[in-house]
Amino acid sequence: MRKRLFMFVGLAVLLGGGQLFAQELTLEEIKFSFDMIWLIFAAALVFLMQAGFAMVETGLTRAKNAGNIIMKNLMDFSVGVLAYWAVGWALMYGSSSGGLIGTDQFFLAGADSVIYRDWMFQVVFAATAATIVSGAMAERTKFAGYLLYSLVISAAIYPISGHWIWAGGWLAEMGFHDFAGSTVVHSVGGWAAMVGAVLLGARRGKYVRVKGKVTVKAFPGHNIPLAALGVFILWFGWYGFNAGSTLSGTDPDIAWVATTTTLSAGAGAILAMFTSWIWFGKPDPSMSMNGALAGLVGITAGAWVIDPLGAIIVGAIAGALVVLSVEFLDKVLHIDDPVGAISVHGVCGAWGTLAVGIFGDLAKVGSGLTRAGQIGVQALGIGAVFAWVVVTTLVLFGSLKAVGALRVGDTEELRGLDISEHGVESYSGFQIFSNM
Amino acid sequence: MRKRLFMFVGLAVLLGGGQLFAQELTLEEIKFSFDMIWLIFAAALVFLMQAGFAMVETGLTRAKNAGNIIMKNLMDFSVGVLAYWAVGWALMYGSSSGGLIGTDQFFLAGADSVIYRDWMFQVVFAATAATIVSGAMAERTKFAGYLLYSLVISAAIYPISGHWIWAGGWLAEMGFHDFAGSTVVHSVGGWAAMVGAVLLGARRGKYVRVKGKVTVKAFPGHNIPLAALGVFILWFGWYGFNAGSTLSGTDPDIAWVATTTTLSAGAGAILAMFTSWIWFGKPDPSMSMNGALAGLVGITAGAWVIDPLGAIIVGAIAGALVVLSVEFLDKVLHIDDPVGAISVHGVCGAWGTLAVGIFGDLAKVGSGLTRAGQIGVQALGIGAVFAWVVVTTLVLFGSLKAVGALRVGDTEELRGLDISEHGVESYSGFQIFSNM
Amino acid sequence: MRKRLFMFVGLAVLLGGGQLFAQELTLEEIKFSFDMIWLIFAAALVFLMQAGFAMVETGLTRAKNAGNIIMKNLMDFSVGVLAYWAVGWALMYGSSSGGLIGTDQFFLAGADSVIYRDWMFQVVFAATAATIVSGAMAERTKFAGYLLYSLVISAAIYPISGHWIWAGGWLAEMGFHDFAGSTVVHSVGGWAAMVGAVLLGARRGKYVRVKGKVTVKAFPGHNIPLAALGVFILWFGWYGFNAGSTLSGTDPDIAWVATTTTLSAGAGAILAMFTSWIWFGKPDPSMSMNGALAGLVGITAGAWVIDPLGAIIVGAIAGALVVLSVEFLDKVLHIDDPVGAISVHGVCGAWGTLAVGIFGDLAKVGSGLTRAGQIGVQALGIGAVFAWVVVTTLVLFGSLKAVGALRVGDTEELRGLDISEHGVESYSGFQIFSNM
Amino acid sequence: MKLIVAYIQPHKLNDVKEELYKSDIFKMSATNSLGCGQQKGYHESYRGVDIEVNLLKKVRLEIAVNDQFVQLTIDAIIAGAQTGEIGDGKIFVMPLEDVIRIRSREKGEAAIG
Amino acid sequence: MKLIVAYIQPHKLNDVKEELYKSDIFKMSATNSLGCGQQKGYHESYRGVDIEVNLLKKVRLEIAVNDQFVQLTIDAIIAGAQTGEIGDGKIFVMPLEDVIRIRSREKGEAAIG
Amino acid sequence: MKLIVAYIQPHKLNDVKEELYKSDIFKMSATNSLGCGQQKGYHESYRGVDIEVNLLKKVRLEIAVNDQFVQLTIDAIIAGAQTGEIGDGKIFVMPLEDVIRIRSREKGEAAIG
Ligand SMILES: Nc1ncnc2c1ncn2[C@@H]1O[C@H](COP(=O)(O)OP(=O)(O)O)[C@@H](O)[C@H]1O
Ligand SMILES: Nc1ncnc2c1ncn2[C@@H]1O[C@H](COP(=O)(O)OP(=O)(O)O)[C@@H](O)[C@H]1O
Ligand SMILES: Nc1ncnc2c1ncn2[C@@H]1O[C@H](COP(=O)(O)OP(=O)(O)O)[C@@H](O)[C@H]1O
Repeated sequence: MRKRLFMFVGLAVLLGGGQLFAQELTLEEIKFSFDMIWLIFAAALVFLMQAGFAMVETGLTRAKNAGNIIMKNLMDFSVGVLAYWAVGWALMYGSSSGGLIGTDQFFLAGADSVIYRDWMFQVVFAATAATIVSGAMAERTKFAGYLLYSLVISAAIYPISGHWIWAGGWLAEMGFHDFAGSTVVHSVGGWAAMVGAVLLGARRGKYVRVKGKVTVKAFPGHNIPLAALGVFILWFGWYGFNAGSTLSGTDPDIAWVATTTTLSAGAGAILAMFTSWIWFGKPDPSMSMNGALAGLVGITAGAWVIDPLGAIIVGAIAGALVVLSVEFLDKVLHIDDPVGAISVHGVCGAWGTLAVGIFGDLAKVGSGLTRAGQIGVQALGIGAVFAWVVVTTLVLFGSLKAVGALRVGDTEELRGLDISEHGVESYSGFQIFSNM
Repeated sequence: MRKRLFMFVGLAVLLGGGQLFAQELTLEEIKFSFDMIWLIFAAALVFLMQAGFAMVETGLTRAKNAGNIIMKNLMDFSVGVLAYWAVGWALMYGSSSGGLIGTDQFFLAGADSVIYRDWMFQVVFAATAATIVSGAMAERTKFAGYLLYSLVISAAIYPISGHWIWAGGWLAEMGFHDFAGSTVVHSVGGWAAMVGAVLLGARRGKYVRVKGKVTVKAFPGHNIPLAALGVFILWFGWYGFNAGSTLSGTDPDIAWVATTTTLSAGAGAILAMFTSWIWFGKPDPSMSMNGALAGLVGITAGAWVIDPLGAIIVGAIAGALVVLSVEFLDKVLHIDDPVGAISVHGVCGAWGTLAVGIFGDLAKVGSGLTRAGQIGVQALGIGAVFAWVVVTTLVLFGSLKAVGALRVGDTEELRGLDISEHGVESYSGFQIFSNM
Repeated sequence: MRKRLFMFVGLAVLLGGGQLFAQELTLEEIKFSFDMIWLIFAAALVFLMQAGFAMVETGLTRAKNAGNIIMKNLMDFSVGVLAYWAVGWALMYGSSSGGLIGTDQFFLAGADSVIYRDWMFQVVFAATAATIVSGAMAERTKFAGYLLYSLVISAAIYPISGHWIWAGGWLAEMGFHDFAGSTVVHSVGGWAAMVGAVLLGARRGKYVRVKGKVTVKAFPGHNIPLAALGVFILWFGWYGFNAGSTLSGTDPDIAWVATTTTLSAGAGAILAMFTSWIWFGKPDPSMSMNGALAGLVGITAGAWVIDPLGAIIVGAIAGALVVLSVEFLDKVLHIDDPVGAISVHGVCGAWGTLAVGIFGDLAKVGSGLTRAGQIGVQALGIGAVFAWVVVTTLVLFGSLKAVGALRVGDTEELRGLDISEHGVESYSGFQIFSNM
Repeated sequence: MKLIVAYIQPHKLNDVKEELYKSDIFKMSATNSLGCGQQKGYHESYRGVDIEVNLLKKVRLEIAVNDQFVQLTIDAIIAGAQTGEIGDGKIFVMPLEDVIRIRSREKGEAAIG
Repeated sequence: MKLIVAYIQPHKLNDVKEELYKSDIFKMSATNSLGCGQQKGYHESYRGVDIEVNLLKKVRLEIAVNDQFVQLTIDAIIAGAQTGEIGDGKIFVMPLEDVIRIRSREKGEAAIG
Repeated sequence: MKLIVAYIQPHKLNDVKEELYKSDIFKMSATNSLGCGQQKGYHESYRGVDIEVNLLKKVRLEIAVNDQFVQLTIDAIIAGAQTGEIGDGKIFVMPLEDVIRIRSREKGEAAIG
């Protein structure tokens, strides 16, 4: 019978002079305990990033769609954990078939405490990839379609490319290095977001064609403080995301990883701020926030192999890049990404992956490749994952579109998804100009 | 003199070749250190659940009472920690008198670092039980009365039934199993919430009797994004709540507990969503959030003895149950619970406790009972705690009501408790239809 | 090549019977690992306090300046980490020149994993000191000026007085004790805030002189729930701030520190509530929140040497003190501090530092001083840091003021800094009376 | 036809609506408003500082009615909103020249209801 | 001069503005409003309870125009807001005695545009 | 009696209130409003995209006054709100047929103040 009499046990131990443990606790168990609490702690932090994403996406879109965004973030995680439990983990970490795909451990069959620990740490990464997409597809996607998408990315799209890189698959074999997932997690989410945004089309009124010339309009986010809170929460979670990816509670490089993560994020925020200041005349809050995230995404691949100064450079470039990318997608390509997810996660994820080749300590990377070779392999990995995600999500979102399950109708969009998809309002009682 | 010269110490150690520690650190100290950092870490996470409750309750009620809800959440914790320090801990974990009540260690007398550690981990559980109630009694309770209630539940009601189960009391002796507190914490809060809500009566205008027929009205929550943030924070805190309840940083089952917790929550959210979808025609955000919480509450008792598949089933049932229960309390019993606290914590807490008997691995439970026997003991425990809480809170809230300290007047309620009880507004400057 | 094949390694270990680790993991590495994960975990929690400050400050000011406050909080951290990496750490923890200033390790030159760990833990403290100021200077400071200020405080002002106390400098030598930074962090921020607020002058319309008599007006905060969330997040972060300041994951006093921190915060909230209740007739939410923070700041210096009962007294006095101090600054001195930062961090920081002398266990303090002597040294330290910060920030803010970089123009202030400094609105679509 | 504008206490809106319903007046529009009147009102305080609440929250009702309904409407509003205390509000009656129903382009008295 | 007050569906505001622009009417003021009308409307539900949404969100437009513009304005509003469904809204026309431009103290017809 | 409606810049509300107080006009009601006028105004930008802020924030004042107060009121508003820049706002004067004080059922001129 399990009682919560832990204190007595504790006391007994103290009195018993340690003999108890000398018998009980071996060095391997100590090592195991470090890894356990470190990874579960880190997993909890990465879990909280769901809240971060939810707040960022809610804050940067309009009030009339807030409840819908929230629902998407809640349900992509909920659907995702079941999918990753049933199928995703097996495809990612099951015994490899030719370095392409995992083939066993469906429903976590045969799992022991090590597998549960690793599953717990991995599932929150899978959910991160999935949730990135909701931001780019915000304010116009059908809820049911989104649920289906969540299922597929968590069960198959993310795990398979993840297998190539993190489970000893073909890219790993070639020496591709992605420490905590600039490509595995962020680019996968970012490219899926891009395909989704393109197939959906822009929000009504975003790009207005007047006499052959397209005018770009802004739909300002309705709650900047909430978005900022989300950014801080994401940054916090990133200490689990990156430092946890040492995968070991005894790795002395935990501190190194935390340091490079911090510096890159700071540099990203600063550079994005200055870029927006120079470009638009004022330091833009939401761009600066995107910059911090860009710095975080950028250093994710190389947090362990890039040194602090390198991290600052990587972050700074990511910070500038994210502003340029947002501008380019919006003003030139007219791809409507309400929160900048494609730029933050797709583009800066790719940049960070490449940066491993450019700035990484090759000895630590340990692939045996030359610098040029490493850069080449990194580029190959970026390209392979891009291709994989674009093709699969084209099929996925394309099918949804074909059966009319992708985009809500015009009136639904104008009224807001909260009312049309969920029959509720998110800010009941507040006077809001919901038509804007 | 204590200086913050830790780095030099660290360096010395590295240079000193470990000799220093070989002398210093015994295996028992290692075990102790694991438990210490794990439990304090977990306690911090459980503490943050206070923020989660505050946000959920604020978000799901009306803007004109937001500051009042906040105050209740802040003060029930503040009052609760002092009460649990002075009296609560002693009644719960002091030397047992007949398995009914603890009798010493008032004011933590004689505490050592083990006791401080355990107090720290326990006090946040006590505060969780206390804070559950504020949601169900929201928007109409007198602030002073609520303060008194906080004192009593943290000092006596919660600790005494807690003693029966977690401190080797009579229920523990019988083989009752409640791993992290579906009954000890959540049901206690839920049943107290029920008694409070019944004695208070419904919010003005909630149930309108027209020609003998009662029409139920909805008072939509004023800030769904904030409520959602609260749910994510609660979920995050639950990793401390459940995984921390291994009470040991070296328990390999930490990962198991985290896994079952995650899966149950996901299943709960999904089932609540579908239930609301089928029933009301649209997937309801606040019900889906309640579903995630229901899944978490449901698995809390059995997180350690139920396997992942079982956890999904427990969570799924909790998710459906919470919707039915909310409907039943509202539409049939006309008990006005603005945030669904009775259903989430009381009803799903009971369900989760029962589920231990149904799905639990009896070997792990270790009570030596048969399955039927275990189910019986679980049911007995549910009933005993229900009776204890209902009787004591009837006395408590009944007395407050008798002296007129329970419910604010009609005008106060209409104006909102922020103005009438605290003389402030929570959203100064915003135009809000506060009359609705 | 680093693969994420951690689970196989784990399995190998389990099968390998521990031999692997017996060879690998020495006791010193175990100690090191405890310290590493504890400090990095604590650092992450302290990082999250940035979110807490951002929310408190945003919530307690007006909607038209919300984005600006957010930007200040994001950028003071971002600028601060780079500054503390390049210069701050060196001045604080570099080899001491006469106990006055550190002189090497610029740009973290020569850092190993111990230094990275310690830097990570220290940088979040530096950022805390920096960010305190933004609240007191809210709603009227020029953004560019604030950026410059952030740079200077993180690079020089904070590190130098920090060196005196935490790096074996002259105050440390004298036996001054400040466990986690009531003076080192909070008072530094608080006094800088005071100088900033005085040099800036009050917000337009705050103190209206009618016929020689000054009428004090209130500008109510626009989002009390967000402010409350911030307070809970800060409290959560404080477990990293204080308990982490044991600087060791094997210190049995971790629990003691967490306990005193909890009790002091609770007592602070309660006393501030009652003080405001008695004084203003109603229990004021924002004052009660300030009270919790006051209790936390107050116990920060003595969390390790003051016992639980002492902690309650320290917190209670801080809670009352913060209300009196806010009143005194506002109604008598007419210093306009929108969020109470000077009172919470400056005044209660000083109180907490003094309380070490009054209530601290002298044996644990270990300075060898008598009680009177300890009180004297604590007072001396408070005075020295006060003088240092006041002089340096007078120069800093004075110069900014002289070149017109300190305060925005009247129209900018009336319109709100979101529009005038950043060209955006924070609550787009909401109807807000922004003129109030 | 007249346009009746009434400022009432926010928490009286439901009562006023009910009274109007009883008089078969179902159409109206409501807006939030801040009012300055005789009611110097309750004092709010924030962090111990009195807030000069000289702009109090009111609900502004706008009701277009045919002439024979004017008195009925006024009576209903008074029935619902009157407490006898300062701050109960005011009713303004203004001439209304024309009403058009957007849906049907109906005009005048037919369009009002 | 007339003051035209129109209640329209919120999501029709942009269309109405465009139609008004086409008729060279550039000046107007808009407010949020809650309307009670024939439209018993769509039902919202919250946690399974139907919300009696008898106060629906509307936008209230106020446009001061010279007499010769009245019909034009009405037509433009109808063009932009009419869907033929209940809830399209109402237009009220009221007499306007004077207009003053604060900036220049101009009065009357000259000040309106 | 007249109903005076004025659109002013939000940050001029306090100045206008003070000027009105000086002229012994203490009663008024204020609402938020979005205005479309000559002021094409400052440009906001969000994430680098110019926001076509053609609906600018204004405060709408409504003041019911007896005839002899009309000019005084107008002057006070102008005194408080005028800067000479585009966007200062407009004042509309409308006929007011009756006023009723809800509290006392007083009518007409007696009820206005
Ligand atoms: N002359 C007026 N012009 C515009 N609004 C007015 C006027 N007089 C009163 N009001 C509105 O009516 C509300 C109630 O007025 P008040 O004088 O407080 O009530 P009472 O007449 O019952 O004393 C005010 O807050 C204001 O919104
Ligand atoms: N008599 C009235 N007085 C004031 N507002 C009205 C009146 N009639 C309609 N309205 C406003 O116009 C809106 C649309 O009216 P409604 O009757 O639903 O439209 P329709 O005439 O197309 O059926 C209402 O929601 C309300 O805001
Ligand atoms: N004809 C009108 N009808 C309704 N509102 C108007 C009209 N003209 C101006 N307004 C209101 O007055 C505000 C100020 O008008 P604007 O033309 O910008 O000022 P100015 O006359 O000083 O140039 C507008 O934003 C709008 O709210």
